Amino acid sequence: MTISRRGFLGGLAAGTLAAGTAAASAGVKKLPGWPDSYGLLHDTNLCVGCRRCEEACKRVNGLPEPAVPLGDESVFDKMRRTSKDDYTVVNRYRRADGGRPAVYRKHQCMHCQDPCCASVCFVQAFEKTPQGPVLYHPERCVGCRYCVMACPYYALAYEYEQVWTPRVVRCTMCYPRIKKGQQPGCAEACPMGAITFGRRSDLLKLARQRIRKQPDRYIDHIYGEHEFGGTSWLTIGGTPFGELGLHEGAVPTPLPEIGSSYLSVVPLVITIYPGLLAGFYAFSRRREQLSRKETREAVAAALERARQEAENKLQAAAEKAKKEKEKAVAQAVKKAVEEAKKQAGQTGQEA
Amino acid sequence: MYHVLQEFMTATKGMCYVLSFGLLVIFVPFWLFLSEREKDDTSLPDKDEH
Amino acid sequence: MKSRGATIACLLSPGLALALLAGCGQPSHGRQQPAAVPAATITLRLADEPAGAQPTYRQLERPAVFFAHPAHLQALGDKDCRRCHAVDDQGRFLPGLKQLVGVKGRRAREQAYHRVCIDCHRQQARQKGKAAPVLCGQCHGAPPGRGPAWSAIRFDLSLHQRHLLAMDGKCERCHHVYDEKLKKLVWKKNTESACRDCHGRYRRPEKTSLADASHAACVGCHLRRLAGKRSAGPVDCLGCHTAGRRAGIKRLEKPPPLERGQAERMLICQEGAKTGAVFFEHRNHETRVAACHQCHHRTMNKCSTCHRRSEADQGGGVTLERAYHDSRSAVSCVGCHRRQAEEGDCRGCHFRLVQLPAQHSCPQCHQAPIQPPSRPQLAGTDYVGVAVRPLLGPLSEDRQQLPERIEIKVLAAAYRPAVFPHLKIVKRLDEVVRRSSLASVFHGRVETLCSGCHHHQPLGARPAPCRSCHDNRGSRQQDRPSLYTAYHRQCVGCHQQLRLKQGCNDCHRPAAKEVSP
Amino acid sequence: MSQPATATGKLLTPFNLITAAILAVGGVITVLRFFVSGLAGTTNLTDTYPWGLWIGFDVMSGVALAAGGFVISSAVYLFGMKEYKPLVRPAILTGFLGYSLVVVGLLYDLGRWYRLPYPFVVKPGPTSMLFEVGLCVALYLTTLAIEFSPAALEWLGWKRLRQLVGSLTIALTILGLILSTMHQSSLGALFLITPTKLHPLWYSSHLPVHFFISAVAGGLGMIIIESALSHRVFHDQVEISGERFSQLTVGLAKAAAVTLAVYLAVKVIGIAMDDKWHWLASGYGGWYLVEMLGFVALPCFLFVIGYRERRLGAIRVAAVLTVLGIVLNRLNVAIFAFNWQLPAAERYFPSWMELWVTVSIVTAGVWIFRFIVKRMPILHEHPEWRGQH
Repeated sequence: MTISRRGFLGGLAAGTLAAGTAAASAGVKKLPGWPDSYGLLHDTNLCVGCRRCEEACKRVNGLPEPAVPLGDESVFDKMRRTSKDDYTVVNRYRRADGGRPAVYRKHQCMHCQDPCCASVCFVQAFEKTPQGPVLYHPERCVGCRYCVMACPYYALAYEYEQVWTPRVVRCTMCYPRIKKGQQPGCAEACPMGAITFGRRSDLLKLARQRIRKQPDRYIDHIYGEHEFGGTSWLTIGGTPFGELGLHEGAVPTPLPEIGSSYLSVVPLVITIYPGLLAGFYAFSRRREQLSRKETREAVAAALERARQEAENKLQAAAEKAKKEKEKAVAQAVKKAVEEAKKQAGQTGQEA
Repeated sequence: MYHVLQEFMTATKGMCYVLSFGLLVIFVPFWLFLSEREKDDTSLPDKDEH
Repeated sequence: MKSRGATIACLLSPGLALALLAGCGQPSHGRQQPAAVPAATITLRLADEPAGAQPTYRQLERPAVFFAHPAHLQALGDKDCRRCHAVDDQGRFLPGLKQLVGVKGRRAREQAYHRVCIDCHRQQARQKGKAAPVLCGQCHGAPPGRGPAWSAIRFDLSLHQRHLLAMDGKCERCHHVYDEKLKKLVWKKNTESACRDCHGRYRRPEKTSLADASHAACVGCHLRRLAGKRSAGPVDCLGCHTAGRRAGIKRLEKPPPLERGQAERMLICQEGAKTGAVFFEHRNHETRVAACHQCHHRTMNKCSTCHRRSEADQGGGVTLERAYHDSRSAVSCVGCHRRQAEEGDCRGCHFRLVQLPAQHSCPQCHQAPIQPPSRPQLAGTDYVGVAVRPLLGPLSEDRQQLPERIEIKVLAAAYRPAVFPHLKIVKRLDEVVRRSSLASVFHGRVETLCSGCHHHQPLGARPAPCRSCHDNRGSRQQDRPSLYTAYHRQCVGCHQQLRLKQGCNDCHRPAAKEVSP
Repeated sequence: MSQPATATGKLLTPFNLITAAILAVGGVITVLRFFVSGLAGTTNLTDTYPWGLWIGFDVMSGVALAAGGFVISSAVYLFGMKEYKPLVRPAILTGFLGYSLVVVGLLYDLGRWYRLPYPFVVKPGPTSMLFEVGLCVALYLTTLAIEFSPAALEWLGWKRLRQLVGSLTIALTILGLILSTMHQSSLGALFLITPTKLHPLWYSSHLPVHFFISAVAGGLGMIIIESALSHRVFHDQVEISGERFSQLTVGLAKAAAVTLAVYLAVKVIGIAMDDKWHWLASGYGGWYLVEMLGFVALPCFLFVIGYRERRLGAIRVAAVLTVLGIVLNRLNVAIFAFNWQLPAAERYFPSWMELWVTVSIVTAGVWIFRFIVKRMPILHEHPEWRGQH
């Protein structure tokens, strides 16, 4: 094998690049959502605010009669939201003025393609079914209401007055009826045909067809096709969606992705911290040990020094004593000699 | 050069770089001010005493 | 001392940094939607920039200044326009700062603006102690202030007539063309045109912009008249450019048509045309439009001067056929007619009829022979020989045999049959159509009244029942509603457009209870 | 041991009477909440505001203020700042009680509180930030319990077990730091999914970081307050001298000053990152500035002054401001700046019963703290275990 060094390095670089692109494509891939899922299309140009859908919804779901009877215009004086007794509400967003009729929009759970409620539930009580509806499993719901908090459409409601078994309640897209091959209650009841039920892909085509046919009356945008990853309920019409209480210009990224990017850091913390902190601990412990050793040595040295000094002192004292003793002896000797001399002298004089 | 700098400053993220370095620089006098009197102060707790 | 300095530095530094950032950075509202500029606020631009564009010049530098005119008038405290503006030797008012008249080039204009504004501001500050802005960010990027919204003034027939009367019928007081030989502006009779036909949006070396030209002429004349103690139009921004003040301008009830040597009637025909030529009642249209340029949108010439049979450049790529027939254009025949059909009572049917012109309406205009006479412009006498187009005839006796009321039983389970007052509605439609001459012409055949509801059928044929297309399920693929939906869309849709009753019980009465005591 | 005698002897103090009254009414509300009228009868929660005071204060603020435990124990055991050892046990006790009461508060708030363990035993939802919070809080509560157990074991005199737990200290401290980092940030991350509902000034993709850093500051503030109070109230228990105690407080002030400065800087970066300067000029901007200047910058400044000049008064005021600031921040995120676009009529304000329950829970915490401190070696070292972990 004779590979020039340059060739080898080049191959290596190409390999890394290829691996890099493969990794990148793995990272940016997105699941397309359930292909045959159902959805509903609400055409605000056709909606006349008759609230038959509300009535049908209540009938189908066994909810109490509407608080304000149908046909009473005063219901539109203030914006309503979904609640435990209303899984869907029709609001008026623009009054009739001049030649333009009023604009209404039906609101309910949007049945997101990538639902926030499902992603934030810590017991997975929400489930996006392949048929499209987002289902709720009350049998394991703990009642933290994070789902209600997270829903960007304010679509979820809670049974606060239930003492023991409160549930999160919302539009079910009439899942039981869909399974039986029926339309959702609201779609069936709508006298204006403003609500169309069908496969989401077909509804998108239908919506485009209407927009193409009457470009003057429709804004060229299907709300819910891409917003926050898309929803099963789609909305079209001639009024800017921001005026209809929808998030105009919403990003096409599902909101749950923000959470998942954050949660990806969690394993990192678990893996990095112990080593890092153990390191810090070892460091501070080592420092402590070192300082302790230094102290010990210093003490030993001091002791030694003290001992030495004491010894020196002792020795000096001993020497001094010795010297003094010698001195004393010498003096004594000297004295004795002198004494002897003196005595001898005296004796010599006497003699 | 002037325009390059201007373009950098106009971009939000570019501004953030400048801002974070600015904050870093501000931190230095903050720290010095905070620990200015530590040297001539002996009342702080000592390390090896317990 | 040192510590105090450090304290101050420490406390101030974040604040200073923030202040610097706020002062240097582009103000963030500049990056948002451009705020609506009130009428009395002038966006100072250095060169000709599209008015709708974001008011920044050279993307990275500072946004253009919103100049609040009333605030400056108030601050200066005098009403002499000449303090800032110049009037030329012909008495024309020169818009913009007088110090900038004739200053060319961005850089030079920028410097001139800065010199004039800042000098004056400094002077004001010195003399009167007023807080006049002198820092960059105080003018550049400051919000445009509040006030009524700006809108263009439309010089409509009424206003034109009032000016004409004030000028003693002398067109030359305003209208002019440039004579190449004489090298000056002269008036030529019957060449009068709208200002905008020559004066474009932007200043050009040989021509002032529309804004400059109109301000020079209009404001200059108003000022002169005021000086001569004569009645005059507004001289301030708001007088012309706010809807509220314009509403106060006196209007003539029926301004007479303008005379410019145009034919009263004309025959519109083309060489080699395959459809019949069109008799066009020009005079009839003159008083129905706000001004000439509602149709003559670029020049006062006839359509075929610019628009040709093939896509020639001078017509903006719009062929003559499309110039007449484009239903989405505001200046084409069909487009204008269609807009009329979407107003008022016509909406009830026409909001749904998206494919205009309907085929049966072609002969309503194209009724002259295909081979036109040699002269395209007809004298009044020639015109008489041509067949008069049919207007809507009276509802004949057999039409009276129309069903008077129809009972609809789709919701028989929940409601009693809904009663549809068929004849009453037909009579109402007839009345509405007859009230408008335009509608009378295009609803020339009585059957057209029926096609608002009985759609997608040949005109005049006996209407097929709704049920024959609209079954109980409808078709999602073809977007064809079910019978139930079709009835509601048809009835409620019209009621909605006409603001008629739309409640369920207005048409339906609930089914009778089984037992009533 | 003369405590039982004194405890029974002084049962009818004003403090005892008032707190007992609070707790009695709290008990009645508890019965109402759990058995009679549910959440609807006791709270002002709506479908628009599914989280109220019990989450905003009891849980979110509670967790943030109980952060002192992990801050001090890591400082002492991992980073070798042994001089702060006298503060470890009170801080751990505060943390342990704090977290226990968080769980109690959470029980009040949960619609089906009896299913609290479901996320761990029935169907875990790992995509949820709340799952992460729940798991970490559960584990951290266990960790705190073990970290706290030496005091109880010394009191009980169970030497073998005490020895065993003592040997786990370092591991427990590391675990505590990991878990705290994660769930303190995850509490902020709870709101990452509500960019459409939370005011832009408070919403940031850095929310987890903001929450973590502010929790450290809040924990430090809480230690300062709690140790100052303990020192005054339980002076018979305290071992270290007054001078030494002030030295420790001053040391904490430095840490708090730096933490708050960093927090402020990170907040500024958060504003700059998404170019939200112009929001500062709005009404909410004013409120934001009140929070940032009054409850972050001002305490930071006071901490700096307190540290430099050795002024305990300034430090304590700063600590109170810091703690209030953290509470304010959590309430802002959870309540005041949440649903900011909605009209005033749809906004939430807690009912008196919610407030009462919150006050009762805090009162109960104080009682338990007092009970434990009076009996176990918290503020002083047990003579037999002097100098040990």
